[in-house]
Amino acid sequence: MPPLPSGSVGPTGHTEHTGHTGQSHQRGSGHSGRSGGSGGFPGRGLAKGLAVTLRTMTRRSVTDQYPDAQPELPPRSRGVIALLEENCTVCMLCARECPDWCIYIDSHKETLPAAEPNARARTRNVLDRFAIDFSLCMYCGICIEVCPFDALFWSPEFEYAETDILELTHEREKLREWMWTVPPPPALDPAAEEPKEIAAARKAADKLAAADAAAEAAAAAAQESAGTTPPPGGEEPAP
Amino acid sequence: MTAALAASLSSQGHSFLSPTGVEIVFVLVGLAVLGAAVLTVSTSQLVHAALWLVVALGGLAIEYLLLTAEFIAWVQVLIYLGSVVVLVLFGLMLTRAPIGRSPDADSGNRWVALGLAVVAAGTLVTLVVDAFRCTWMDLPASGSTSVNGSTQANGEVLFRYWVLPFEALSVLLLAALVGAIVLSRRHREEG
Amino acid sequence: MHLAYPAVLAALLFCVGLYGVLARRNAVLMLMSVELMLNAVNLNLVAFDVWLRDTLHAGQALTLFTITIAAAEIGLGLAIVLMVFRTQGTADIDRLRELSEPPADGLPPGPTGAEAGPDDSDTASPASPASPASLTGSAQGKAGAV
Amino acid sequence: MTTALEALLRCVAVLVVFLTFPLVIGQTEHKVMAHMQGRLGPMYAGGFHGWAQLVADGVKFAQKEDIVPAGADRRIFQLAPAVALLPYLLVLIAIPVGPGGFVGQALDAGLFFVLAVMGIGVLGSLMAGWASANKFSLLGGVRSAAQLLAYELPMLLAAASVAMAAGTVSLTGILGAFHWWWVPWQIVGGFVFFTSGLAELQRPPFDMPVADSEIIFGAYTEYTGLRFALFLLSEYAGILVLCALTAVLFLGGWHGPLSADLGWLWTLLKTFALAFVVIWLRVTYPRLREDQLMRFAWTFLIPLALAQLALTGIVKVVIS
Repeated sequence: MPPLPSGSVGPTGHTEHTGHTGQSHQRGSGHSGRSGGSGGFPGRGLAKGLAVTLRTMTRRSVTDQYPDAQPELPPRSRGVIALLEENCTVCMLCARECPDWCIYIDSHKETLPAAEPNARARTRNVLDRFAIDFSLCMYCGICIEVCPFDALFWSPEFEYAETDILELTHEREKLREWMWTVPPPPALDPAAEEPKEIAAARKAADKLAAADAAAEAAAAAAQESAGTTPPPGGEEPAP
Repeated sequence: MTAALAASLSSQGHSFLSPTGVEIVFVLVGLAVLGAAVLTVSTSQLVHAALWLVVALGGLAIEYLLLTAEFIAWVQVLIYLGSVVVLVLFGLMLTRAPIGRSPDADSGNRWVALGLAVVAAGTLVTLVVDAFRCTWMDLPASGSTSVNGSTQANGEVLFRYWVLPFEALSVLLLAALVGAIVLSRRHREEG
Repeated sequence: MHLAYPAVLAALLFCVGLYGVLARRNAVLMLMSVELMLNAVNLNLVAFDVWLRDTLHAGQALTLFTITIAAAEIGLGLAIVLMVFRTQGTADIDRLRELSEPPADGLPPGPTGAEAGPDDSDTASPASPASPASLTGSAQGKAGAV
Repeated sequence: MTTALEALLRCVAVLVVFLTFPLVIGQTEHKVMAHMQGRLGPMYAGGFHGWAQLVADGVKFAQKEDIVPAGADRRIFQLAPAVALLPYLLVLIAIPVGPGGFVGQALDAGLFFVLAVMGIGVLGSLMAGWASANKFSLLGGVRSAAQLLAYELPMLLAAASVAMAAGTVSLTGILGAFHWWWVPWQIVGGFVFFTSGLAELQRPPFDMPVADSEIIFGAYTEYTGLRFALFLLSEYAGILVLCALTAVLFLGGWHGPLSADLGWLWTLLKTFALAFVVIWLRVTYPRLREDQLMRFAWTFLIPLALAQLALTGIVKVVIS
């Protein structure tokens, strides 16, 4: 929303109006038009109102001619929900959390042959159908919040009107296509603290480095003290 | 009868049988006025009666124009069509005039009234025709500013010779205004 | 123009108005008929003024006065009619009989009194659902007091 | 023959003005109102800034079904738009545009004629309100009748003040007697005339008879299609007539620099400036309440008009 000066003037003019009619109502005098305003000459409030409208007329209007000019959407617009299929593990959290049950997921299990001769064969869920009924969806965004694997995203795309309400149930191909319209996450505020993931990774790396340094120092010390075997704790435990 | 009348009048300069253009228009508008008036008093749909009254009064304004009384004609339009009929319609709506016929618009003595009206009409028309059948009035050429019905002529006469009645009239209007206000006020306090 | 035309038109119009005043029962319609009669008079005044070429324009001045008075009359008349309608629930002239004289033989008029005329009682009682019973009671009281 | 031809020509000219100028005012209202509210208004119809929007609206209205409600009084319901519209056409005939007979028909009692005929227009909304068989329509009709009766008086008094100053009720005569200092002299009368004219046209902020928040659209609630369009047209024709009359009576009509050649331009300019003011007032002010509306007429405008009349009389006596 561009800053609109008239928007800040309008409410004052308006409140003056209502206060003004209230005043005339109290006094029971019908010249609501003339006497009024807060002090000054009679009809000052009326003149002010005229000035406001006239000033607004001389300013550029704020209307976007939409089909001709695309609107400039704010970065976190909730247009439509896009699906990054590759990340989906069919955990069904989104479908379960959805307040109006508008997400339909079908899947089947697939058995992967064992990677190693001794291991067991692994099973894995394969997505058959992922559909969102946008005639039911209320754009609360809970599914996006709960998705543990970052498979759902807000896309700013909003021009997906259909002529039949049944066609508003969009299948995964369409949802995958919308993925291309998802903007990259906005840059962080310079003063913001680090994202949790990066902070965790950094902490892990620091620990690793510290452990490495400690191990190295220990190894050096051991070598110096003529011990040939490294200490058993030299293997770095995963954080 | 008509032939005898025409024969008796043919000696005069102006015959009923060769009417002037103004006369023809006058008679046609007069017929319209009369028809509208009859509908006004005979229709059983109340609002239609008021609207027929509009036609009748508007036709009369045209008659005044034909008689070169221009000022009167516009006053007629202003007062009658603009105010009186609006008031009447207002009154009809406030007294809940229904759409469609209201069967009790006419009272039981309508046949007596009809007879009386016909007798009166017969008498009056006979009398008037008998008295004025040879009378010819010259209408001044309209368009000139000094015709007798112009605003200027009326204004001069009104404020030069008829000032006292005029003032009396203003007092009467004031009385009517006060009366109407009192009538409607007292009711509001009661109810 | 022959004077007969406006004169005859005025006479006929007056009689139409006369019929309306006598035959109508709704007060507003009666007022309208009175307007017709007044207009007939106006037409006569204007026509005779034009005929006589009156230097004082008495006819036209009087027409103006008549129109003004007609406006005042309709204003007052409607105020009265509206007030009557609000208090009595009807604008029907035939039903507004509260101030009528008691019947000639001196008996107090009751609901059974056929002296007031057969058609009054049968028009008044069924056709006035809006007028409450207290109204007729007060009417009787007034008539009795008279 | 030539006079008949000329009369015909004048009538056609008046008709053309009657059919086009209200559209111009309507389009101006679309645009001015939009910009005063920070919008753009119609932009597509006709290509350039939506200039043909009202033409498109007309086509739309013509396509709509003409509905008469079942319980309505058919004949009167259908007649009402014409009754509302025709008076303004008649009034336009008498309004002088430029010097030297630049008028449809110069009338001796022009001012009288104009005010008288304008008063008939309300019959249209009364008929519409009653015949629609709809309580909102009936309320709207009754309201517009009350409003007209209340505002007719100050309007006539203000007009009488000008007639008194000029010593004539002919519109061309009034313009002939005009001097520039009449504008400050009659300014109060002009204000009263314009304001009560607005109220008679039921324009905001005096639009209680069509207050959509209370009675939907007043007397016009049941109308559709072309008949509704006629009511709208009569409103805009009314604006045109009111503005032209105010310009002629109180702002000197064709008077201005180069008035001998460009008098008509001055009249049009003043008329459209006033039409702009009409739109401006509509955008700016909220609707008055019904009782405020009546009180405004009776306790403010009428005394003001009477004071103007007295002032006019005094000045007239002093300068003569």
